[in-house]
Amino acid sequence: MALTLSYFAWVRERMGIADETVTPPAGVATIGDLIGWLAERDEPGTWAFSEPAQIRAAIDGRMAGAGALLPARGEIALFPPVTGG
Amino acid sequence: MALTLSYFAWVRERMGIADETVTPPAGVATIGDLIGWLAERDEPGTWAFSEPAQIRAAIDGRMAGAGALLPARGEIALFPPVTGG
Amino acid sequence: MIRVAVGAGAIDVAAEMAAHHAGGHGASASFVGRVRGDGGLTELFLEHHPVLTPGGLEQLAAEAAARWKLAALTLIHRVGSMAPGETIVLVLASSAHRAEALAAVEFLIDRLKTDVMLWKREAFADGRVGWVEQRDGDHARAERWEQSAD
Amino acid sequence: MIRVAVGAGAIDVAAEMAAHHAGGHGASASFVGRVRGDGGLTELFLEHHPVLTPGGLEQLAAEAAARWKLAALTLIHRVGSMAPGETIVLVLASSAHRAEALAAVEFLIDRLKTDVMLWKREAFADGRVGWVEQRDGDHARAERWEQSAD
Repeated sequence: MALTLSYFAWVRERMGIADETVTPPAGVATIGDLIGWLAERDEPGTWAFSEPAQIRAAIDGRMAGAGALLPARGEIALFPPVTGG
Repeated sequence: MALTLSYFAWVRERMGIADETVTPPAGVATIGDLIGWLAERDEPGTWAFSEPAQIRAAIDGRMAGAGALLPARGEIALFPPVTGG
Repeated sequence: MIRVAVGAGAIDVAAEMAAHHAGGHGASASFVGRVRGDGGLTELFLEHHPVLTPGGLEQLAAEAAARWKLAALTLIHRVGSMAPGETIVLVLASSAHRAEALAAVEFLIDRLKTDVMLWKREAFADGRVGWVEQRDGDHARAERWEQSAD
Repeated sequence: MIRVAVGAGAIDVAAEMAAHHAGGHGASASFVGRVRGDGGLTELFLEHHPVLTPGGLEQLAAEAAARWKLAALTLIHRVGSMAPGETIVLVLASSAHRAEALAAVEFLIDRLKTDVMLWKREAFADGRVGWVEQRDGDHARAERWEQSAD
């Protein structure tokens, strides 16, 4: 499983990077699992992802809930609720 | 009682004039009386005013119902329902 | 800053917009109404009352300004003879936030249809000429503003 | 005729209006949103997603076009760094009759606030910088469109 993660707004600022390619460990099957893994992986991850309720996600351009299954490969966007317009 | 009557839209067209000065006979006290008198006065009046429900009125620039009392002098505008905008 | 005008000359929409928008307000909403050439219409004539028509527009503008917090309001109505595609009415409202500007524009255009002394006469290519009758739908829309607080 | 654009360059409101209005449609409604300098704001930065932001705007435009009979629709959003008074968003909708154009503009600006991938960061004269949090009011306005048939 090789996923491109892209971060936006304060998630990007807290992570210190705009995107990265990761191979999550076995057992990380859903968006919720991915967020939990990132929150425990390192300090920026803890800062960005310790409140999962504040995080929205999209898989290959489509909004996805915490229970959505991760694809074998693709782009996962992680970001706070939108405030545009 | 010397009133200036002004007509608009199809009321003006049916009357054949845009305005006139009249002295209605005794007993013509309200807007409704005035419309009734005009409807009986001559042929253009009958054509313009035989359906009083289609007529709106303003006394000196203020909308007035059929029961409104006529002033001793002033301008009475008579017209169909508005269709502007 | 309220601007109300009634006249027989063409409405310069771009110039009015530029003047209104120069304020740089947070939110600006607009409505432009034009003559439609439906059914072979060749001329729209809009009859007005020299005193009551401008007075009615000014009263509507004041009512909108009392109802919503508006930074600027422009209300321009053309009268007389117009061809299809020409602008009949222009409404511009600006406020700090969008809800006020949008509501004011909708209120003004709805109430214009029922509250201001204007009468439409249509002429068609086949020679028919007639005064437009009041539409029930216009009254239903205008009356919404009586019932709701905004 | 649907035009959707997202970019970092200034929005030329007058040129967009002129192009949209050239159709001479019966009714044209618009909304212009600008950066407010409230509380000493000096810069608004709008972050976007290179794919999801334009995609979301195109989807909203298509939804409006399916919902109302529109002759033309223009939806332009600026992204990146902006100063107070600059235009963030422009919505133009035209139709034969006023109700459709007005409703489409209001729908689009309401839904833009909640459905499109955009994030606002504000910078103030006193040095404070922060990401704007989602407002409950925006969701309440956007959800009105779920409940009503128009």
